[in-house]
Amino acid sequence: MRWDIIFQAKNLALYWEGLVTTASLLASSLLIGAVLALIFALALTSQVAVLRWVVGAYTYVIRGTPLLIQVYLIYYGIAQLEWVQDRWNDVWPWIYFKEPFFCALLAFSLNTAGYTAEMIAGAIRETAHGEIEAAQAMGMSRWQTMRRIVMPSALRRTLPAYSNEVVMMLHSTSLASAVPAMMDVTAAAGRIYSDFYLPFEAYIFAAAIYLCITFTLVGFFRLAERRFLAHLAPRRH
Amino acid sequence: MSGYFASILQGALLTVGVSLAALAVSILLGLLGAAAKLSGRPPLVGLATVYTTLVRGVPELVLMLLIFYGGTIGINHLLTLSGGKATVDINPFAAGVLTIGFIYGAYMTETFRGAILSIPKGQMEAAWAFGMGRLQTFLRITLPQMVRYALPGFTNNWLVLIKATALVSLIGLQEMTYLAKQASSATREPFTFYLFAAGLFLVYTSVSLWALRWLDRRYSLGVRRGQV
Amino acid sequence: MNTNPTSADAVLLDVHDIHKRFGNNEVLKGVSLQARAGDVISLIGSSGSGKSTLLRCINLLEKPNQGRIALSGEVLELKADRHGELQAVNAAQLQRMRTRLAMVFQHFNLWAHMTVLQNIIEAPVHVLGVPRDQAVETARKYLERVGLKGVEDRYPAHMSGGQQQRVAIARALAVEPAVMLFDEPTSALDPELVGEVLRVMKLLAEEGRTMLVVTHEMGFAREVSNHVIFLHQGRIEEQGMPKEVLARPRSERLAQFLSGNLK
Amino acid sequence: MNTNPTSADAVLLDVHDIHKRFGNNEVLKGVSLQARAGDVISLIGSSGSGKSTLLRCINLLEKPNQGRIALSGEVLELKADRHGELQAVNAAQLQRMRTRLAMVFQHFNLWAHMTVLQNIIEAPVHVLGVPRDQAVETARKYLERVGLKGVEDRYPAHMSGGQQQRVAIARALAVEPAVMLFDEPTSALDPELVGEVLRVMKLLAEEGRTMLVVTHEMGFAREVSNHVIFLHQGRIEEQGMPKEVLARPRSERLAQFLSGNLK
Amino acid sequence: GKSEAPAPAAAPAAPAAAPAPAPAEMPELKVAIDPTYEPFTFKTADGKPTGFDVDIAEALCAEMKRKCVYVEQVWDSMIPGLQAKKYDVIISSMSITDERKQAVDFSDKYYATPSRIVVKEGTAYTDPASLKGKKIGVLKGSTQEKYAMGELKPAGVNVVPYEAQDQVYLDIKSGRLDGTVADQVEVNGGFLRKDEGKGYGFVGPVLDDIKYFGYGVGVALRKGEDDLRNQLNAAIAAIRGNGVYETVAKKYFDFDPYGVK
Ligand SMILES: Nc1ncnc2c1ncn2[C@@H]1O[C@H](COP(=O)(O)OP(=O)(O)OP(=O)(O)O)[C@@H](O)[C@H]1O
Ligand SMILES: Nc1ncnc2c1ncn2[C@@H]1O[C@H](COP(=O)(O)OP(=O)(O)OP(=O)(O)O)[C@@H](O)[C@H]1O
Ligand SMILES: [Mg+2]
Ligand SMILES: [Mg+2]
Repeated sequence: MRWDIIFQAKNLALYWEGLVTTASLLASSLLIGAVLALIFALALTSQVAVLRWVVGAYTYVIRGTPLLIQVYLIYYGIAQLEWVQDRWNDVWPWIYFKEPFFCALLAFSLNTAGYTAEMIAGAIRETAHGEIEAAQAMGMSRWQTMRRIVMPSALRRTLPAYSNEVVMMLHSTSLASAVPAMMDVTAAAGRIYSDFYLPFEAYIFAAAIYLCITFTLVGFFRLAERRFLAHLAPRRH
Repeated sequence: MSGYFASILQGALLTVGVSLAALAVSILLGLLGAAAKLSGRPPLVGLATVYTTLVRGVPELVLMLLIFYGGTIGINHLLTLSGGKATVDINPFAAGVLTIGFIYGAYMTETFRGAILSIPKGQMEAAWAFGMGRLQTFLRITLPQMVRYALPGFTNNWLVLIKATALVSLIGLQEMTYLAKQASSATREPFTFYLFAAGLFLVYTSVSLWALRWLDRRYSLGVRRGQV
Repeated sequence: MNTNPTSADAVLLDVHDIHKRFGNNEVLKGVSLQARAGDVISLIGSSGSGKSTLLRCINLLEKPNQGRIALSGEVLELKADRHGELQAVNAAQLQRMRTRLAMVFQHFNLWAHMTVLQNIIEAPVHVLGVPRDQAVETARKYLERVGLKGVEDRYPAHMSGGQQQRVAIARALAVEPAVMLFDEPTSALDPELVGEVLRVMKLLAEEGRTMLVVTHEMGFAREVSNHVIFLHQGRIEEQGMPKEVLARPRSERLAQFLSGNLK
Repeated sequence: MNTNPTSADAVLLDVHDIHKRFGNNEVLKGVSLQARAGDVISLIGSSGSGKSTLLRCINLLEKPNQGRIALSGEVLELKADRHGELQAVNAAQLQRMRTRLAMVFQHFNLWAHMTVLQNIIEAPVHVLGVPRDQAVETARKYLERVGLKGVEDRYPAHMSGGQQQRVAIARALAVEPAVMLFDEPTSALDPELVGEVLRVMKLLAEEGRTMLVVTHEMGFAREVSNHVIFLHQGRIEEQGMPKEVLARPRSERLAQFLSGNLK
Repeated sequence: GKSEAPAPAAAPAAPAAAPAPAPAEMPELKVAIDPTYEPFTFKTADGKPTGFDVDIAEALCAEMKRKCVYVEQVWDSMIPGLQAKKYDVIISSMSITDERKQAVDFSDKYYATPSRIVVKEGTAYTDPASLKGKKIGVLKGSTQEKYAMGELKPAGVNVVPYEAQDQVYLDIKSGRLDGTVADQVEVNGGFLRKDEGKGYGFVGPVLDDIKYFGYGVGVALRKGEDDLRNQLNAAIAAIRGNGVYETVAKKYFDFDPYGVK
């Protein structure tokens, strides 16, 4: 094992760059994805059939195809269209499609939105019918029932599953290197691997970084569960 | 050209095989993990927590490299030290299935745990009160009721697992993503084969979703859903 | 039919010819009732006779197959959906009417993720727009009335059955509705609390609040309500002043029903 | 204490000095009771006094902090866990004892994914190993006894409250246990059914079945049980023969408790 | 695809070998390849590994009287597989650099194709500074990237690393890039000879500075297996000498890929 090479300043800097890319990509795609997911989940459980079909088709394709291919199509695929090429120098919003970071962010956000939306929609459907009836009997409107009773309850129950999604997204950010100039943690490790042919050292170090991020995230979720799932906690006061 | 498509199709068979076998492993581990986490016994809870955090914390790629190659290198090293000349070969199919199953078992643990928490406690208490053991209660009461709560998260895990089978190319198995890459680089047609593979994935996931919908209907008998 | 001196003559709640089927099982076969302000109507009947269903049809939690519902003279507009079940034409109208019809459920249906206090102030604050402070104050008042104190921050799952039921009652009281629909509001209570809760309800009746109560407490039916309806197999078999109906049942069914009473 | 002629002298269920705390809230402060074969013991007390908790401690659904439980002379082995709550040392022993202690829950707790029939035959078939046909037959018999017919294939969510409660009773009867623990078994029933169910319980008592019943029906306590225990703030405040205790309460609390009774 | 199977490449060497050794007796040489690099290592439509690397491997095996058995391996686990003894050597266009030599051993080089800068035809080029402000795509982790970072970037060229070379071509086509630095063989087959490549061409000199491009491409093997390395070196020298190398090279290139020196 040649750990000395990993700890050369140049290589540490590479990992640092990777960490910044990974973290910023993760945070921003989760944020955008969560907002989209909420909207999509409402559509998936709405009474308007067209909305259900459209969003259902969307989550179907997103969940049915590999993320790598989605990134690939958004970055390289769209760029092959001459219609887009004609516009992306000056016409908003096409200018963004020239940017690698934007394309990666778009792909990741759309992807996590698809998965999360299905999760939330599932929790919404499983809300105890009696609680919904109680809200309706109080004269709450459909939207109010959704916002005040169903959503808070469903989002809480989604927490454990959502922690999975977040951790999976963390790992998925490694696919960002499919678009150029994105140096995430895995890509940094890959670079050191091919420079020095030290696969284990390079990847174990990357794993340690991921582990730290995961610990932080899992800890955060544990706190959130303790706070928001208190009503499901084993009977102790 | 059609030869490439044929080989990708063959890779698809491997993908199906690996993913189904890995699914079985991950469900088993997930159930054990969730049961351990909810058991309230400190050693079991600790063990399961280490399992889910470590496995979910380390990227699949690294785990695959470590478990398969690290394992083989370690064993070979021991063999050399003990004077033998032979080298071992871990069966890549088994290794791939076990590794992916092991990884996704951690995700399943979390999904199942959340689902079990959603079942009203009284359901289990009634079973205990009638003298059912923990295992029996789990199999006859908890499991059937859990299915419906677990399905959304489970579906997500499964769909991600299917695509994660691409990892087994790391240990020398020819699955369809890698074959698509080979084909597109041999013909230098970047989109054709990737899209073909994506289409195959879509077919596979469609069949899965259809089966899962059936499951959902089967396990929602007797459930009253609120209409918002 | 009205014996309460405080009540006006105008009909407050008018329910006409309600039919309800579950599949082939016709649970309600044309039930009508009228309540004037201050009326306390007891609905009695054996298990499965359709009492809960009737109550749930009144605020349209269950969609009736036929019928007419009016509150303070305002008729709830209904139209049949493709299953032949009646639906509100105008969601806003339905909501408005529901805010004036509070309900206590047979299974309580407390919101599991909210504490007791949050459960009670939810509707006043978010539906009626009562200021929060005031809602909290009202909540405490009604909690005390049903004999609960110091439980504001507990979750429903951590309370005894009787405590949950009383929270559900306080929740319904807190919206100060025109008509209250109670589905066995004392089923999980001990005699002392039953007495207490019934006293609260009596007080409400005297304040002029109108109530429709599904109950198995013949004592309540006799002493608090001014009208009793006996439901049998989806039809009103007998109704009238409690003292008469309960003491001298005309129908054989009601006689048999009452004879089961051990007390 | 035993007035039932069919009962033997041996103590069947012996519960000694049960303590139970939820956090700082001491709900049971040392409760002991003994039941001989054929005994029917009524547990009365106000809401929150710990009746359900006591019942749940007896079959260890709730872990007591202190106490001893013996069934037919066999002492359930207990040890304290790290929270100071008692746990069964031997899971097999606990299960064996539980099969002889059937319970009807305050919230019924019917298994939602099973039909009525499946709910009832579950324990006989899968715990006691009764052949399926025979279990089905027994199930039908008890369903009929509680006045339910033709509901075998319904799911609990599609039934009225009283129907659910009766299924829960039939489910407990079907395991033909040594001791039955009832937590308000008639709370959701109308007077007629209450009478019916209580008659079933009376019959069981005459067959020599032992019962521990949490109830708010003073009529039942008076006429069916041979012993009444009044629980107050976690302690037994008063106990004895029902006719005496209920007619001439010695403690002020019990007098007050009984006075709430409107009937 | 190509119609010629790799077998003929091995044929010329066979007669020179010991008289008719039964194939079963020839010890196996397990060779790892990552067949995603046309024309060096790739697979035919019917699934056979082929390419320049593969033909060279066949020739070396014949020379060493071993039987080549191919193990397909993705790049990410190439070195771990070698260390786990899943195969003996890697013959998959691996460049020899000083850094890599610390981890594995290399044979002598068996080819060293030069790299070139590719931009729009007619671009005036005197030195790296004449590309100032242009966006140049390179393969991540490649020798060309090292060169671009070392020489072009300081001169004001915008260097963008890509995961795969064909992605560079896609982005040249879409207009995000102005050009690339790539292996001359690779860029010829993958870009210049195709429609997208019309209007693009080489500028500047052949690039082969050892500082960036290393010592050419060699066979990689585990450290400490000097016997095998010596045999490989001898075999490389032999096929260079007896014309087998030339035959193989002609099949794929119209120049000598062995390079200078
Ligand atoms: N899981 C729990 N966590 C905390 N406190 C609890 C829990 N379960 C019950 N309690 C409290 O313990 C006390 C006794 O509850 P218990 O359910 O035994 O009452 P009960 O006598 O059965 O009342 P009721 O007649 O209303 O059913 C109550 O004050 C209740 O709030
Ligand atoms: N959601 C449902 N689906 C099908 N049948 C139902 C449903 N709800 C109620 N029923 C049936 O309708 C009939 C009337 O039920 P309802 O709940 O109104 O009875 P109830 O008079 O309130 O009885 P209880 O006193 O036991 O609560 C019962 O036979 C019941 O099984
Ligand atoms: Mg009812
Ligand atoms: Mg209770």
